Amino acid sequence: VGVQSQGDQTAQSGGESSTAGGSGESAGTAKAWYALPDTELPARKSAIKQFNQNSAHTVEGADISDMQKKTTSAIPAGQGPQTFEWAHDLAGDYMERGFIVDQGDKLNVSLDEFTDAAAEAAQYDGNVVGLPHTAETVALLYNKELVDEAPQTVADMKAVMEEHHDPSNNKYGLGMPFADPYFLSAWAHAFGGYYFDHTKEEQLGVAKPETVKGVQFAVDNFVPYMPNDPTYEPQASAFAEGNAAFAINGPWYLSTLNEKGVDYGIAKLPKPEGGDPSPFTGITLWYFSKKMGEGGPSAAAARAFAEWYVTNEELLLKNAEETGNIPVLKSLAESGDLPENVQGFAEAVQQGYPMPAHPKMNKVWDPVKAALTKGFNGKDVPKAMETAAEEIRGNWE
Amino acid sequence: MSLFDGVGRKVKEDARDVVSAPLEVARDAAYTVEGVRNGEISPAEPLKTAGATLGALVGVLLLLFPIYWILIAALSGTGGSIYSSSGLKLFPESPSLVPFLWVVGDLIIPAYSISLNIPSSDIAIVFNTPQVVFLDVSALKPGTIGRIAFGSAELFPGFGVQPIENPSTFKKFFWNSLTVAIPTVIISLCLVVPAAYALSRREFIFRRKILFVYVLMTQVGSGLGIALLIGLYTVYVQFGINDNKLALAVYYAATAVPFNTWLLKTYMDGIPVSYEEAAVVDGAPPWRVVTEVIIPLSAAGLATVFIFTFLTGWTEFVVAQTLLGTENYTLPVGLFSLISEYSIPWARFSAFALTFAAPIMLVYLFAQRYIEGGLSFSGMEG
Amino acid sequence: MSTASRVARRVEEVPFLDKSDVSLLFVLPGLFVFSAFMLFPVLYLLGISFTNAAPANLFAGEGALSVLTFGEAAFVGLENYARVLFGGTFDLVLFGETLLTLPINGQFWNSFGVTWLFVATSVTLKITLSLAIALVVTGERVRGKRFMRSFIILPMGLPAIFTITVWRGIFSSAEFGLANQVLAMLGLETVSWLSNRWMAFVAYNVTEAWLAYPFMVIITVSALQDVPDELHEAAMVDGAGYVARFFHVTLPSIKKPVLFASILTAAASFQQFLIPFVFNEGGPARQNELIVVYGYREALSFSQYGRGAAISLIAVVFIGAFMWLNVKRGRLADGVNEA
Amino acid sequence: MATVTLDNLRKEFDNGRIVAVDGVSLDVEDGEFVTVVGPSGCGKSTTLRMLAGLESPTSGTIEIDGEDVTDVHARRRDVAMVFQNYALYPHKTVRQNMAFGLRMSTDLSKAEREERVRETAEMMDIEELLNDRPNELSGGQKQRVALGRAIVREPNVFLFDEPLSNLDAKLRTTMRTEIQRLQNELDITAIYVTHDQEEAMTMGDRIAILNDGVLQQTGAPTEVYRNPRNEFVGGFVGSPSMNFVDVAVEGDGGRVALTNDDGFAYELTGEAARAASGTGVTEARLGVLPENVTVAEDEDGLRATVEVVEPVGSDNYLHLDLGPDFIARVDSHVEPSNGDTIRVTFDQRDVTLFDAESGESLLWEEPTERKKAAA
Amino acid sequence: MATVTLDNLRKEFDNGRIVAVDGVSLDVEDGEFVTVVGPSGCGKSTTLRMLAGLESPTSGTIEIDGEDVTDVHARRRDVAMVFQNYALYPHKTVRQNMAFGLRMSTDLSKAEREERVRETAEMMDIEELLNDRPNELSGGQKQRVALGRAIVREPNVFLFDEPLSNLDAKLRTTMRTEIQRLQNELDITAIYVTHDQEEAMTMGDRIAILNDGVLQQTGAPTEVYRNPRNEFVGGFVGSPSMNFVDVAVEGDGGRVALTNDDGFAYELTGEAARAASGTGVTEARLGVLPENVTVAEDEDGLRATVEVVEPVGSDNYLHLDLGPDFIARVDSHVEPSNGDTIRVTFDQRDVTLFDAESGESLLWEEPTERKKAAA
Ligand SMILES: Nc1ncnc2c1ncn2[C@@H]1O[C@H](COP(=O)(O)OP(=O)(O)OP(=O)(O)O)[C@@H](O)[C@H]1O
Ligand SMILES: Nc1ncnc2c1ncn2[C@@H]1O[C@H](COP(=O)(O)OP(=O)(O)OP(=O)(O)O)[C@@H](O)[C@H]1O
Ligand SMILES: [Mg+2]
Ligand SMILES: [Mg+2]
Repeated sequence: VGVQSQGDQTAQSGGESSTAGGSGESAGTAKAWYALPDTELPARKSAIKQFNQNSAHTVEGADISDMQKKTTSAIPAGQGPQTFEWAHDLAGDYMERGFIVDQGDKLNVSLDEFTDAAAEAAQYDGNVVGLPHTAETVALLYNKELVDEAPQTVADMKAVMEEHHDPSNNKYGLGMPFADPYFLSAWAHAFGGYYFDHTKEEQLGVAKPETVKGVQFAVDNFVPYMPNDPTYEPQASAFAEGNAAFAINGPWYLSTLNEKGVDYGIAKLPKPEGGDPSPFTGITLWYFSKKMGEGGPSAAAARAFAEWYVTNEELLLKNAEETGNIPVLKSLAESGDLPENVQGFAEAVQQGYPMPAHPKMNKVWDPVKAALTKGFNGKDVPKAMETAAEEIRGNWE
Repeated sequence: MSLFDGVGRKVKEDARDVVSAPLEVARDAAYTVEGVRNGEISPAEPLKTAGATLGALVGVLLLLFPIYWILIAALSGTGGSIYSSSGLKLFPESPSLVPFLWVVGDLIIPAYSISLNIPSSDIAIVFNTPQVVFLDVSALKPGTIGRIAFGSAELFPGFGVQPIENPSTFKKFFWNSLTVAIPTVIISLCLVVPAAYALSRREFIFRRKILFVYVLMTQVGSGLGIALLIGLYTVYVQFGINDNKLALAVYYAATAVPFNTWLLKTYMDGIPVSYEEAAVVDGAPPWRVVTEVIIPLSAAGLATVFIFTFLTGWTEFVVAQTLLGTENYTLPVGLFSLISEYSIPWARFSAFALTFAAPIMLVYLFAQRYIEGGLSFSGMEG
Repeated sequence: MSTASRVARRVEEVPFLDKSDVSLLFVLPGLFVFSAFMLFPVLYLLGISFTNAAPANLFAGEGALSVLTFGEAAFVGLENYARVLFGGTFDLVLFGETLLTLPINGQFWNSFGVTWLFVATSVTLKITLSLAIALVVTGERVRGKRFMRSFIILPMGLPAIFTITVWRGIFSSAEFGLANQVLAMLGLETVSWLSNRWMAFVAYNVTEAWLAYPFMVIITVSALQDVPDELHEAAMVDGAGYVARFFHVTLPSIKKPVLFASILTAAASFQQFLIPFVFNEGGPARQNELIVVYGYREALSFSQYGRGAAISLIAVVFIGAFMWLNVKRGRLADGVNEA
Repeated sequence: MATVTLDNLRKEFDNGRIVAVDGVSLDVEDGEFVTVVGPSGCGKSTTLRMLAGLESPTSGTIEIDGEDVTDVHARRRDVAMVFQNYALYPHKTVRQNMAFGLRMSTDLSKAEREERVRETAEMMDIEELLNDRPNELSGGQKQRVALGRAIVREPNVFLFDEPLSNLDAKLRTTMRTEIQRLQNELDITAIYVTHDQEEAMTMGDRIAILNDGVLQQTGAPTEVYRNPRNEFVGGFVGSPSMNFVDVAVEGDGGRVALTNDDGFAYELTGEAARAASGTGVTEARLGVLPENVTVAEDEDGLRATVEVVEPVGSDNYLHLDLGPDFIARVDSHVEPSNGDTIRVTFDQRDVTLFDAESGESLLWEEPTERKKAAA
Repeated sequence: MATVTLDNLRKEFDNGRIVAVDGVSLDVEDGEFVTVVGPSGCGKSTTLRMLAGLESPTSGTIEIDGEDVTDVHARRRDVAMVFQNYALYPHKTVRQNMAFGLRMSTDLSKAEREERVRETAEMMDIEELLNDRPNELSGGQKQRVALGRAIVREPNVFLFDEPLSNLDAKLRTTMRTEIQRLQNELDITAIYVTHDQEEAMTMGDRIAILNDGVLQQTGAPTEVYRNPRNEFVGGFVGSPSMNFVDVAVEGDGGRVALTNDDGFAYELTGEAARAASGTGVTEARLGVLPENVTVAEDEDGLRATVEVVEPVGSDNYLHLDLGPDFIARVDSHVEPSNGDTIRVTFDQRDVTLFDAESGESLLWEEPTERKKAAA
């Protein structure tokens, strides 16, 4: 007795036929991990399908719910994927822990094909640890129904916020996840400050006057116009429901906005007086995980996939349109015919400052976050930043 | 088997009760009204009852408000959020079933071809079963669900629905959860029942010590889950059994052993010894005593253990997330994979969670009297 | 059937099966599996706590045997414990002035203190809440009790992490956070819930109570149903009103099961992880870091498995002692047979 | 002490699907001890509980000492109740159990309460138990404490719901005497529910028989026993109870023949015959008490075969084949063997006739003393 | 059917701290119905459970049908037991309950089992209940099913542990007759434990009285009643039981005066006097059965004050002040008022004398019939 699902038949036969026409290499199977919102999942799945159909190799994609935790536990245990997708800032830490490996000498793609920032982000300590495909950063979003034109300076923006801010009627000036150092980085950097820079003599910049000034500036100019909760969700909700004039947020936010039906515009961040906003940018990489170090067909498969993915203009462009991700492939990034959505973010990227990938950065985030929370709640900013700096130094020991 | 017989009968009775509950209420009301009209029942009585019921209802509603809050988000047609920056709204705006439909996805039994090969001949008989479509979410039309209209009077426009192209993988997670929870239940029952019986009825060396350790570990053990995660993970990985649903089930069953053994033991303490003795005198060998008498009589206790162990497998998140790979995600992990770094799709997230919790409530509605009876503390008096 | 029963009968004839200590065999499988999954990891954790284990060295080495050697982690003796208990300083601050600086690990002892405080407050809240709910849904005059009871246990069917995420939303400090909206409707000031230490603590308690009440209510309800009606009636005839009956009949009768549930739930509170972690990671500024969160953070965020293990074990020792005391005093391990 | 009046009391359960008590009216005089008896489920407990205020009647009124208490809450009625399973508070000592009612319903100071409890405990001979908890007591001791708890409050009315049914036979007899002694001593108004008609017969000044929620008969125990109003009462009261034989009634005013197909034949004459024939009933049931059946020495009387001889100490019960469970209670020296044929007879004054259909007695008249009392 | 022999059976609990049964020896003949009676905790149940194999004796042997079964497991002994609470399996129907024993202990086919169950059910008149579950049955029906379950297996020996104690008085009488009928019909060997001496008296061919784990006396019920071997038996058997009066024994062989300080005086003569004085006991207790106390019409006899007159249907109990609980059972037409002084007397043949210290009867001799039987 045999039972067979009729629908499956075609899929199976289709899958097998593709193995026939491959290159000289033996065909391998690689696991690729990613963590995507489910709006972006279908596109990813079809991309993988496309790859599998056109290549001798097979890639098995998996959407992971908590990437950092999963990779931290799975990779050292030999259970991890060949490649996984994440922002470049993990590179230092993971490299030191031996979670990712250098594949520079085996690549068929030159890093020159990418924007400088992206090429730099793909390397750590001279090792090529992954291939970059998109950049992301935060930009200014404005509600077109409330705001006619994107403000150029913070002072302009403040005037508009003043006009719209009215919490008792559920109206706000701005929605920005204040307590997140990433979102606040533009302002912390605006007057020459920095959180951490391992190239500088004083690596920790958290308590430096320039940084404190930037944070203080944000506290003074933005906090009064924001909902009272500095975390992501409520801040995002205010703008997404049309209740805030501005938002400072990244491309991942666009799907929410589209779903809610807000009419928004994207622009680069406004200038503060005497400074320049400079947000952290993140470059998303297909990392080369420890497993690839073992070589063999599966590593080849992963490499082939990453190479295919990051150089596939059609795919990247489609991605850009659908999700607002900024391509880092030079041919696209510099072509100028990016979709309007992406344009705003692309400009913001120009303002940006790549996140440090040094492992020490790991221990910076949480204390700064605590300090920002304090600042948001009206505590003394310099003192909070000083405390954070102390804690970071303590943790570094 | 008479145990299942009995449970089946009770469930049937309960179902009847549940269905006839409104009738009974109506009857009750009619009787009361009649009584009041005849002056036999003082009008204060029904008022007191109504007041008490209303009060209780308000209390319950307040308590469950967070759930309602989630439900509103889940019924939202615009992605929903539990952060409503537009102020408190008690009803969903532009209500939509899309999130739920998205969760449930297609309910289609695919067509199968069943072939019967007749031995030592080339003839095969092939049956083609028809495809059965209960719900095809990719073919929904607006205004088809929940619309209420009387003639030309449009009372409710219906839930907004659009065709859904990429429904969730709820069914896969559901299946995974089932295949974790059911082995959990089976394994733990296998471990718990004999132990509970022995602890309740037999006298043996270390008996009190074991009982003591079990009560002690009831909570220490379960809470250690997180603290032990590292150790557990290492061990599992070294033996290569992480990402294995059965291994996970064994772990859950192990954590469930102390509490449930103790619980069932307490319940069995309340079963009169004379039933067993009657069976022994009737000539039943010990294993028949257990299968024919003890187990059926412990039905309520078993139901309680069943529910508790099932819930362990059904709702546990942390360990499952650490150990399982994507293919084997259980419902809670699947639920959490909906969240990405920055955004939570509240409508779908909530609809998913509610769909996931609903069966538990239903099961509890029917198993209630077992569970309440099963938590017998007759052994705890004094 | 006949073969099976013949075999079974044969087994019955084995003489030693009649020996009473053989019943231990029934208990052993459960005990073994439980130990394998609980005691072995505990021992493993104990081992790790004496090393400088970190992800980098713990997983080094090949084969199952390296499990037992903790990879390439080095033995560091009691250093982890010393650091956990006495590393750093602790300022005793009263009325804004530092009275005393103790040579102990302030972070750990703060976390330790907050944890016990949380146990005390949350257990009190849970008992009161559950008792109230249980009384309501068993109330004589209340109709539809069964349905109410089955709705009320809903929180038990949702994974805790989901529920907690939702409650984090409820306790948003934003003006439109649900809790704040309720306050506003009542004409009260809004509160910065999670960024204020004690408000966050209140939020933990409320959430913990909401998570735990179904279990407590189930136990309390079944205990309430075991209270003989005659006792109430006797008290009524004796002239006792509702309140007197509650204190003289109801409460003493359900004391034991409720006590039992409370002990269990106290242990659960002690080990609460998700609420502080999801809400604000034990914040603000690690002020409300319950002990398990503390251990977790040391272990995972700072990649100090050894120290994390030491913290976990210290926590386990305390909760174990707490349970031991209660179980002994409440005589929970006693059954009818010993009565 | 007080009088108690139940007027047309009715209680429905399950929205009228079950009628537990149906139009019961009863007057209890001051200091009277009334036993209520009836088969299981006849509504005894329900009646008592309505009296205590634990159930509220569907209709009808309850008066205690002339005051309508139908809508008064249990805890304001000043009645005491002794429960079947004693319902002692398990977590309180005997002293606390006894003092609880005083604490709740009186304003006595602690010392006064102590004093009262001590006095009562002395009376009940449970002084040494005052510091024990109920689970340390034996059945009889529990019973005493339960009684003491009721007595100490000096209530208007005592209610007992099968207080002795959990005790063993020996203890039951002892406690029965004890309750009677107390009742004599304290002269309390008491209503005592039992399903044991022996208890009902020996304890009550008056006995009330319930069946299916309906009051069948009230009266002094011996009177009810000798002169049952209907077949149910006849069959229920006494141990062994009345013997019944189905008979056909034939004859005119002067002489009525009672016969059946099994060869039973008896003749009524005079007053009784007139009464019996006057009703026009043709199918009847003859009732005669076991002790009124005597073994005839001569050839007169009915032939009967002895099925079993059951010795009960001073007497022998002869199970005869005259009808189902037909018993003659004879002196213990009358010892026929099983299977012997004997002749039995009974006096016409001792015969009761019941309508075979309605079960009502055909010969019953209201006893004169009761008539007066009821008026 | 079978004989049962208990030889010097002893059972200790708690490592010898409790001696529940102490050297009990008893022979039960084939087809005999022996009732075992005694106060609570005297070891009745323990004895029965040892017989059933549910407890193993500390020492002594048990034989069934001449075969030593002391170490045989309960399920191989082929005895049936009826439990106090019936122990009907609540999850099985009546049919399944009855068939269970057959399934377990015989190799009968399903059809044969069905047949046996049906036959037995017919005999017990519970055919219509076969598909019901125990909780749908009334007390009497449960009792019948429990009996049926025992009977259907046709075991060698029937054991009953207070099977009627959960029933009400009326039903108890009915079921008592039923068990007797079955015993007569099936001629089974049965051991019947009860604490109700009335049951023990009426049901048993022989009665065995236990106290504190020690067998006090066995014998035919009336004989034990009339001729108790010691004070315990006299006080335990019969309802009401023997009256006791503490007396001083004075006198020589021919004439013995029994007196006490309360003015009691009685004289023994002849054989009894000789026996009494022969033992040299000076402090004794006089025992006389209530029915042997008669009210003297003349001025002879003892003066006694009537405390309470208790009517019990055919008789009246007169509670007299001659001793604690001194009762005379008299005809119901003898109706003195409370407080009357009457004169009572009793025959010297009806008097028993017990040693005040040991409680042993001074006048007892082994009845000749039993002597033979025991040999
Ligand atoms: N709370 C109740 N709900 C429904 N029916 C009830 C309730 N209480 C009593 N009944 C019914 O009312 C009838 C009388 O019950 P009641 O308890 O008064 O009987 P009883 O004479 O005391 O019997 P018993 O001798 O068994 O105690 C019974 O049919 C019983 O089933
Ligand atoms: N399993 C046991 N462990 C310890 N003591 C026991 C046990 N079973 C019985 N006993 C003790 O043995 C004695 C005799 O008990 P048994 O049950 O035989 O009395 P009984 O005559 O049946 O009394 P009852 O009439 O109350 O049923 C009692 O003192 C009892 O406490
Ligand atoms: Mg009753
Ligand atoms: Mg017994």
